[in-house]
Parts: sequence; C-alpha cells; structure tokens
Amino acid sequence: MTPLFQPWLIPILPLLGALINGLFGKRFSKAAVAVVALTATALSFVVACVQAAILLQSGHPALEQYYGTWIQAGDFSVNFGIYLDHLSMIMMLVVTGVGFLIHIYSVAYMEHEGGYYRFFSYLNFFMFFMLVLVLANNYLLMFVGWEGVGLASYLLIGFFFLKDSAANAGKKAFITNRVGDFGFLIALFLLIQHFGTLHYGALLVVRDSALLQMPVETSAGVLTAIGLLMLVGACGKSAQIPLYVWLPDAMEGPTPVSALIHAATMVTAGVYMVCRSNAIFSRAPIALLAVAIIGTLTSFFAATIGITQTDIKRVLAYSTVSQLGYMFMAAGVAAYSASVFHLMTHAFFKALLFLGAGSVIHGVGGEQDMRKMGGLRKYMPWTFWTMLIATLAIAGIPPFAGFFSKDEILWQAFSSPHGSKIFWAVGLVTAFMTSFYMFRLIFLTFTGEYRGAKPDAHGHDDHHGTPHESPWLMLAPLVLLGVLSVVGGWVGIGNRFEHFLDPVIQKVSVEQSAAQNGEAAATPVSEGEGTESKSTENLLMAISVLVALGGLGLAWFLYVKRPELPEQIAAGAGGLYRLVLNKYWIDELYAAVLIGPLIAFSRVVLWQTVDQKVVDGTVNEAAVAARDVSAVIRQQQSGLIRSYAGWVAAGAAAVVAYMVWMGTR
Amino acid sequence: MIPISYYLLLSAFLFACGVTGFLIKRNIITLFMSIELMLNGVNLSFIAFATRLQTLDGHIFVFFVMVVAAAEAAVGLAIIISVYRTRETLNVDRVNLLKL
Amino acid sequence: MHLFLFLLFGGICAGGAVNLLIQRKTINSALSLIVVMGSLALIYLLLGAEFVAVVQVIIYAGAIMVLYIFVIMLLNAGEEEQAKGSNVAKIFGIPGLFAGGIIGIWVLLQHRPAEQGVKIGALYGPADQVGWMLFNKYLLAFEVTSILVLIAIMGAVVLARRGNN
Amino acid sequence: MPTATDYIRILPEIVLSVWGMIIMFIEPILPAGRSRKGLGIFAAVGAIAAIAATIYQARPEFAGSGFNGMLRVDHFSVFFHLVVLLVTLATILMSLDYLPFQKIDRGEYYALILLGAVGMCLMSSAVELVLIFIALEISSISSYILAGFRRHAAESAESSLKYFLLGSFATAFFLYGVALLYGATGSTNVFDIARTLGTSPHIEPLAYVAVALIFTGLGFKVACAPFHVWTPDVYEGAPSPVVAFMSTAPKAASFAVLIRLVIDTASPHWFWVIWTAAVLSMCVGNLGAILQSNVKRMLAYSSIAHAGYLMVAFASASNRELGISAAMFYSAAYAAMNVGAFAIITQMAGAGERYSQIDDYSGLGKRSPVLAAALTFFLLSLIGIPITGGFFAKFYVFSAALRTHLIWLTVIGVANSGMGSYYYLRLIVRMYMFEPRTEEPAPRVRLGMGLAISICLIATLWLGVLPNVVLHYTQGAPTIFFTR
Repeated sequence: MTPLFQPWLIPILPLLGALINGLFGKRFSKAAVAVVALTATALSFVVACVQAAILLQSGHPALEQYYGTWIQAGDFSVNFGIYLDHLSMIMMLVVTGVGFLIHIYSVAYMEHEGGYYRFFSYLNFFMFFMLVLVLANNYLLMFVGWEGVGLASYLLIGFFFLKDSAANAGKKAFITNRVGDFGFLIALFLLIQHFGTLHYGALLVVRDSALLQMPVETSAGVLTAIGLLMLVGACGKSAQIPLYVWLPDAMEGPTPVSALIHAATMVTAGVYMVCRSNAIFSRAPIALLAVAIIGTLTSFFAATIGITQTDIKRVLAYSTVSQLGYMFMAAGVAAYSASVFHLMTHAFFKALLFLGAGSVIHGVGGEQDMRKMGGLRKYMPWTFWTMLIATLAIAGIPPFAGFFSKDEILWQAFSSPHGSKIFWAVGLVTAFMTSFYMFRLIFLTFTGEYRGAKPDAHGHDDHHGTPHESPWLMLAPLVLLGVLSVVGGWVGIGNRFEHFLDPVIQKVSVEQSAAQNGEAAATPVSEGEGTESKSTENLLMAISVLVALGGLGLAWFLYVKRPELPEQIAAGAGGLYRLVLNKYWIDELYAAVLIGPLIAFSRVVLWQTVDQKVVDGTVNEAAVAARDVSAVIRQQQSGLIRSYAGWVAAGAAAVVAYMVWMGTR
Repeated sequence: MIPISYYLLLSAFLFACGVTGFLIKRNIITLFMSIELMLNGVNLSFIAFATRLQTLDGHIFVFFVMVVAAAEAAVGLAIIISVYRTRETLNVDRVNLLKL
Repeated sequence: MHLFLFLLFGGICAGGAVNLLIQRKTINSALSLIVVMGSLALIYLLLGAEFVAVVQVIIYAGAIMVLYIFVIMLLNAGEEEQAKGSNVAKIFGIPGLFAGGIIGIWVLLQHRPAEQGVKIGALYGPADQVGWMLFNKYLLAFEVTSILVLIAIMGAVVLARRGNN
Repeated sequence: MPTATDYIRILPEIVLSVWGMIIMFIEPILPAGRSRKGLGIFAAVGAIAAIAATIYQARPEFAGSGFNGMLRVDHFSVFFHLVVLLVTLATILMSLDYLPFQKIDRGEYYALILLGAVGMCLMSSAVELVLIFIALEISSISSYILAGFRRHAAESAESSLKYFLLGSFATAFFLYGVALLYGATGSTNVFDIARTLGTSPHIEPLAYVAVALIFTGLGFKVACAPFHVWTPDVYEGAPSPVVAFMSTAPKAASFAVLIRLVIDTASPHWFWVIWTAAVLSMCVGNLGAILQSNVKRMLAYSSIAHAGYLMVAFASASNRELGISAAMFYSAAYAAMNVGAFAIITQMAGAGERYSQIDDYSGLGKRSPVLAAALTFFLLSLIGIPITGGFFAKFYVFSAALRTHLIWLTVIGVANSGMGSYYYLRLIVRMYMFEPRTEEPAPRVRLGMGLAISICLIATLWLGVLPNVVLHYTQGAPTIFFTR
C-alpha cells in the first residue's frame, strides 16, 4: 500500500476542502474556491479508485484499518477505523465519482448565486460525512456520518434561500430524520446491550460472533426488534413510507444538491445500512418482510403520485422515493446485491436526470413547471439527449443501465425464497408507471411547442427570454453520467454483479435457515437460478421490457399524439363523460377508462388525501399537539412565587408519601 | 419522662406552620419569616434527636443552621429592599413580571 | 413536671406559630415569631441544650429578629394586601401539606425508640463541650462558615447599597 | 489537629477564598469611576490557580478523607472541582466586558463568583452533611445575590427574590430531611449513614421521609420536575453570565451531592422516584421550551430537560460504575455546551439585556457569521448531534440506561431528545434563514469573551471527538467510591 494513498485520505480530503473554503473562502475568488473544492473531491476519488483496486487485487473479503480508540467504556470500545469491502467500495466509488461530477456541474450552476464559497464548503462537508458513513468500521461511526449528512443536507436545503418554504423544508427534513434516528439509536443501544460491540468485524463477520452464533429461534425476538428499529432509521434517511414527506419538500434546495444528496447518495444511506446489516436482517425474517413490504408499498405509492406532479423536480423527487422503494424491496427479499446494483445505476441516471432538470431550469430562467416548458429539444439538444438516455435507463429499457438492475430486482422478487409473486406484480406495475411518468416528463419538456414566456419584445432581460443551452461545464458531467447510464448496467450482464457482494453477505447457515424456513430456504439466498428457471427469467425479462415500452407508448400517446387528452382526463368525471360523448376511438376510450380513473385516483386519493392530508397531516398534527401541551405547561408558569411553592410542597408531599408507602410495605 | 415523639410532633407542627405561612401569606417579609419558622422546627428536631442519641452533633448542627439563617436573613432582607426599590410593593403576588 | 413544662412552653410556641399565620400586620407576625423563638429556647433547656438555648436567644431572637423589625420599619410594611390568590398554592399546596403532615405524624408516632422518654437535662451539653467539638471535629465546617458570612455581608452591601453607577 | 495533607485536600478552596478576599479588600480602595477589569483578570488568574491546585491535589498521595472525615478527595471530587472551576473561569472571562457595558462594574461580582465556587467545590468533596449543608448554602446565597446583580432592573431584582425565597423554602425541606436522617441513623456522615441504612435489617419509616425530603431539596437545586418551577423565571431575569454560571456549576455540584447520597444510601425505593422525576423533567422541559420566545427562558426549559437526561443516568445507577460515570460525563458536557450558549447570549444581550428574544437572532448568520456558527455548534451539541460532547453524553447515558434494562426510560429519553431538536432548530433557523432586523454588525467580540467561547468550544468538541480521557477518569471514580 503506497503511503500516498492511505484510505483515511478519502474522507479527510473533502473535510480539508470544506475547512479551507469555510474559513478562508470569503477572501478567495470564485475560481479559487472552485479549485479547492474540486481538487479535494478529485483527489478523494483517485484515492478511492486506488483503494478499490487494492481491495480487488488483495482477494480479501475486506480490508480494515484502525486509527485509534474513540471510546473505551469498560468492556465496550469503539475505534476510529475504515472498513473496506465490496459494499463500501461501491458506495465509496459512487459517492466520490458522482460527487465529483456534481461538483463540476455546480461550478457553473452556482455561478450567479451568493454564498459561493459556503456552498462548496457545505458540499465538501457533506462528502466528508457521507464517506464517513460508508467507510466506517462500526455502527457508531456510521451514525456520526448518518447525522452529519442530515445536517449538511439541512444546511444545503435551507441556507441559500431566505424564504419560509425553504426554512420549513429544511426543518421538516431535519425533524423527520430525527424520528428515524430515534429508531437507529435505540437499535444501536440494543446491539450494545446484547452483543457488547458495534464493530462490523466483530459483530457481523467473525464466524463465532455472538450475533452470528445466535440460533434463529432464540435470536428472533432481539434481532427482529433491532431490525425493525434499524428499518425506522432507514425509512427516515431513505424517505420510505411513512417518513418520506421530507424528500419532495427538500427540492427547495439548489438542483446540484438535489442531485447529489437527494438522489444519488444520502438517501441511499438507508439501503446501505440495511445491506450492511444483512446478517441481522437475514436472521430476522419478520424485519426482512417489513423491509420488503415497505419498499414495495413506497415504490408503488410514490410512482402514482409522480404521475400527477407538474413541477419537474417534484416528479423526480417522487421518482427517487419510488426507486428507493425498489431498492428496499430488493433488500427485503434478501437480494442485497440487486439492491446495491440498483443503487449504483440509480445514482448514475438519477443524478443525470436532476442535473438535466437543473440545466432545463437554468435554461428557461428558473421555471420549474413542466406545463410552461415544451419544445426545448431544439434549444438545448445536449440536455435533451442526455436526459433521454437517463429516462430510457430509469424506465428499464435495454441496454441502458436501469434495465439490468431493475430486471434483477424483479427477478429476485419473483424467485427469491423471501420473495413473492405479489412483490413482483406490484413492482411490474410500478415499472409501468415509472416509464409512463418519466416519458411524460420528457415529452412535456422537450417536445411540442415552447409554452413558456416568449422572448421579451422589449429586448431587456435577454438572459431569461429564450431558452438556451447550458455552458459546457454543466454539460460535461451530463455527458459523462450519460455514458455511465448506458454502460453502468453492463457489469450486471451474465449475473456477474449478482455475486459481487457475496463476500459481504452473511448467509444464514443451512441448518439455521432450515429451522427457520423448512427446506425451501436450503438453497442459499442469492443463488436463485437453475437451468430450467433460466427460461422463466428470460420470460420475466421480456415482460418487464414490454411493460416499460407500454409506459413509453402511453406517454407518447397522451402527451405527443393527443396532448389535449390528459387535460380532459384530469378534469375528472366531467371530462370522462365528454370523452365518451365525443365518440373517440376505442383505444382512446380504453385509455380513458383505465388510465383516467387511475390518474384521478392517484391525484385525489393518494396525493391530495393520503400524502398531503394523512402523512403530512400527522406530522403537522403532532406539532400542534406538542404546542398545545406546551401552552398548558406555560400556563403553570404563572409568575407567582406562592404557586411555585405550592408545586414544590405538593411534589415533596408526593415523594414523601411514595417513599413511606414503599418503605413500610 | 415524656416520649421524644412529643418534641418531634411539636417540631413537625412548627415546620408545617412555616409551610402553610409560605403558601397563604402575601407579604414578602412574612413569607421570609415563615421560612425562619420552618428552620426553627428543624432545629427542634435536631435537639430532640441529639438528646435521644446522646450525641452533641445535633447541637453543632443547630449552631450552623443559626449561622446560615443569619446569613440568609442579611441577604434576604437586602434582596427585599432591592425589590421594594424597583417595584414599590411588598405583596408577593405583585412580583410577577417574569412569567409564562 | 416535665410534661407540664413541655405543654406550657410547647403551647406557647405553637400558639405563637399560629398567631404568625393569623396576624394581618407584619409587625405582629414578627413579634409572634419572637415568642416562638423564646419559648423554643426554653424547650431547648428542657432538653438539656443550654448552649443552643443561649445562642437561640442571642442570635435568633436578638440579632436576626431585630434585623427583621428594622426592615419592617424601614419599608413601612403595614397591613397585608389581599390581592388575588394563587390557585395552585391552594389546590395543590395545602392538600399536599395536609397529606404530608398526616404521613409525618403517622411516621413520628411509629417512631418508638428503645428508651421510652427523656428526662429533663438528660443530655448535658455545656458550652465547653460544644466548643471543643466545634474546633476539632467540625473545624472545617466552622472555618467555611466564615466564607458564608463574608458572602452575606458582601451581598447585603451590594444589593442594598444606594447610589447609581 | 489537621495535618498538612488535610490542607492540601482543600487547597483549591483555600486559593479561591484568598483570591476572593483580596478582591474584596481591593474593591473599596479603587476609585469609584475606575474600571474593574483588572480585578476581573485577577479573578481569572485565581480560577486558573485553583485549577492548578486541583491538578496538584489529584495526585494519588492526597486521595482520601481529611478533616476528621468531613471531606474526601477522590476522582469524583477532583472531576467536579475541575468542572466547577472551568465554568467559573469561563464565567469570569465573559463578564469582563459585560459588567462595564451593563454599568454594574463592581469588584464584588468577581469575589462572589470565586467564593461561591468555594461552596460548589466543597459540595463535591464533602462527605459530612454539616459541611454539605454549609457548602450548599454558600453556593446558593452567592447565586441569589448574583441573580440580582443588575439591581436597578426590576426583572433582575425579581429573579433574585424568586430564587431566594423558593431556594430557602427548598433548603428548609432539605434541612428537615437531614434532621430526620440524623435521627434515624444517628449520624451525619454520609458513609456512616450508608452503612446503617445498608446493614440494618429494619429501616425506620423516618429514614424514608428523610430521604424524600432531601431529594426535594436537591431536586430543587438541580431543577428537575416537579421542583423545576423557579428555573424559567430566574434564568430570564438574571444577568446572562450569571445564568451561564448558575445553570451549570451549582447544578453540577448539586448532582455531585445527589450522587453521593443516592448511590450511598441506595435503596430500591429510590428508583421510581428518580424514574418519574427523569421522565417528568424531560417532558416538561422539552415541551415547555417549544412556545418560548425568549432565548434565556427557552434555555431554562432546556436545562430542565437536561436535568432529566441526567436523572436517567441516576436511574441506571443500579449498575454503579456505568450510572455514576455517565452522570459525571453528562454534567461536564452539559456545562461546556450550556456555558458556551450563554456566553453568546451574553455577547448578544445589548444594553439592559434588551436583545434576548428569539427574533433578535434573526439573520445573525449574516451579521456575525462566527458568533452564529459558534452558537449553532452549541445548539447542535444540546440537540445531541455527533462529534459534539452533547451527543456522546446522551449516547453514554442512554446506553447505560439500556444496559440496566430501562427500556422505557430509554425510549422516552431518546424520543424527547428528538422532540427537543425542534426548538433548538428554531433558533438556528432564525439565525440563518431570516433577514436581520438591523444591518449593523453584532457587537464586537472582545478578548475575554473570545477566550470564554473558545474554552467552551474546545471542551465541547473535545468531549465529542476524544471523550476517552474524560471517560477513563470518570470510570475510575466509582471504583474507589465506596471504600472509605
């Protein structure tokens, strides 16, 4: 190992960048700030690549480095350390790689915003915490990164906009995440209590660790509790039902932030955590099932809401929630490799989509409503082509990256011993909707006529008049990500990726799983394919491709061929009536009867009722209730000394009464 | 020959009178005097127990309580004067600028 | 004889305490507090605590109460004002006090030490013995008390001082 | 007769007293208009000298009981000495420019702080109820006076009066408890009492009443519910540096006393009282803070909540080593972050402490980025975000609680710490996401204030990133705790 490329450099370099920019950035020129931030990230990426190569060449399942003791409390101790295995390697490469590209993009994107140095300082700060999160060698250090990324995300959402909605969005993100952290923290306490350590090595890997030795029957209680609590934490971070509310609101932040934090990296922390804890989840079938159910529900639910959104970034936000749901579904059927595979490809194409959306917003002068776009293809061809690639990828059309990972997930949901046909079916429907709303986005934005403000007749404000292509500094990352969105999935050809994470995954030993699941689980979890199931797999693959194409076709039909239709469909029952009356062709009728109610349902029931009222409402109600109690407590502070004395005397009497009662019993 | 409990009951009574006084009186100085009453009740307990235990530690304690009471009186009355200067009242219920 | 003296002084003492509560005028309350303290000094004598009894009269009844009366006169504290009451004190404090009192009495009646009672002057606690303890076992406490007194003096000066800086 | 070693065992107290008295003597000699900053610096030197004395005292050869078993020097007492003295130092430093600015520039202020610190230090080392009582009174009375130090302001005087009356009221309860404990056990020495209560087969009911009353008195001092009622009013009215001081140092000292008494007179009956007090304090503190508009008042509620977290450590004291060391660590972390937060409030207060509403902090991030960043850091620590002392303290306390199988207490505690983040966050949001009310920059940070904030920042960060040194020390405390 060359001394120049120490693994600790990977997180420390962005930290240095953040500190330099944070402390001295005010005096730097914008170029200098950008150079500092980019250098830090680029070097971090280089070191990460070197480390990845070292890991792959070493042939070890994991490399671990200690940098001293952090906490030593009796027999419990926690070290500073870096744990590098195939899982954290992928995460590390994604974070540094995509992070670097987004840094490049931001240089141009944030050109005209105030607080340039602060932005890059926070961005680097985020990278630091994210890398701590993925490289930590124990849960506590992971928690440090976990909280840190939340904090950085909060800073980045809120700090650039002196407006209430941004402040509230930031607050909401923070508080919702605290709810999740609550679960995570208690899970950690339980781990300490039962196993006395938080180190991955000692806890999850070493063959004779207390956790791995636990027979499934006895471990079920404790591990299920730990797994469910971890799931609560993961739901907060990865925006799963019911804690997803903050993510769409988080779109108040600058677009590069959305791309980096709210699409590619931070929100995948929950998935990473579940995969990292696979030894726990695999031994807690109930928790695993909960992961799958929540993931499936979220993916479906968010996709239906995605159909109704008109704000380009919100579509992408709900799409992110939905894709994260996919990852959870995969993790929930114990297909951790598929989950991480999708995580990786998703990072490429979703970052690309966000950056493309940023480019669009930049190009049309800050407009985010897709209804006011259209026809942008001729103004910004680069953006169009790259975004089209990303859309094909997310829709799951071969040979783009998303196809391989999504197909893998659907196959695993179908065939894994923990899976079920229901998961597969819901996943398929979701895939259809994903394809539909993503192409809807493309068609609304790039095809047809430009519906935004016309070029200003008076000649002033020419910057915001005509849509224009973004500078090359913004397009370069788009192109690079576009390439990745195409080829990123090819590593999965021939099921190569499927076994990539095997060293990380702690299989439940045969006798344990036999006790747990009968002989059905005797086949190891991630080895689903046999010769005869190969044909089934191919069939399913064909189905999912067809479904994706179907979504594409429907979107094309509704938004290109008959652009007036959606308006009427959305108008609800009245529109439906007119449709029938107007004697449309039968396929249009078909579309109206099937799709119309679905859209209406998702708009009225899912979005306006469940999302806005129930889930959001619960959060708000809780806040209101807290305020009410607070008001009551406030009332007791009457300012009267004698009242206070009354409380003290009454309290004393209560304590005396209790003690005497207990003592003389 | 009377039981020690008699003294203790008297002391408890004095203490309770002090607490009651603190809760029902309005004048700040009277409130403060109620505290003195409570301390006197405590002192009686100390002496009674010292007699029962046949040790002098209780006596010493009472001595220290008196010193503390004296110190508290000096400071407390100064505080009362200070409040009176800013608020022109000795009614404890009117000293409620800070609340909620 | 002992019982009679106890009842006499105890009665005066309790009466003084109740009178403190009843009186509307602050100065009357202060005077009844002096009565309480005086009779307590006598009760201390019954218990053989002669040093404490003397100190009680000199420090408490003498020094401290004089200070009180001085302040009452200085601030011209007349009759008590009947402003709006404090509900919490009535609702929680008084019942709490009663509950606590009942428990306390019950506990005290439970408290039956091995020796059934005390004689007059059962413990001889003369000043020299008390003083000896004070300067041996309790030396540190005694010294530390000086800090307390110092703080009290300084505090009184700081707070009650006139002038505007 | 006391030996030389005995005097070394009270060396920090002697140093503080001498310094305090010198200041007291110099003060009247100085001409009226003259600045008292020199005295303040002198007092700061005194605090540093006392810290040095404590470090000297911490040598193993001086450990043990002194003055006929009145006090005891051990890891525990040394630890709390250091906490109290560092708070004292930070308070003095932040007061250097505050006092002349508020036109209350009097040397007695420094003398009172130093002499008050004597009481707090003694509280942590005293093992005799007489000494504990006197030390408690020293610390209380000096706090009463300091709370009223802005005596021309009605709020300050009122704060002082409330603190004084209620404090004396609670002290009377404490004292009654001591008297009954003396009657029930025949001793005023903590160890003797513990032995009597621990070995005697039949504990008199009197002892239970006694313990309950003592808990009332000390519960008042540490502001745990239901004895917390005084806190918001007193903190709001008292001068900001004084609040920094009295919300941490006397509290830490009272917790030290409570630890000695609770752990030593440990009986299972304590448990539910402490459990209830912990839950009540956390809930009342966190819920009460939500609607507050005054920063000092909000932090007062927050201090109630933190007393609750600390009580969680007490409740887990059935595992003594863990419980005690968690409580000690928490006191230190809380002292560091809270003094830091109040230092910045002091800096922001303005003449007559006018600017202490949350609204006044609008846009502080623009007006004074450094102050805002520092306050944000302290608030994040109070929330319990990693790499701050606050996080680790909470983590340690709750893991201690869970290890002693207090699952519900842990759940309530962690939920509360989540809820608590709301109001701290409100202040952060104000600072960064609202337009400043005035364009003028925040008052310049002077050297003393800068030093005070730096001490707190370093301490908070250090406790979060490298807690091991402190942790090791706190874990050493309980082992020698029970051997006389």
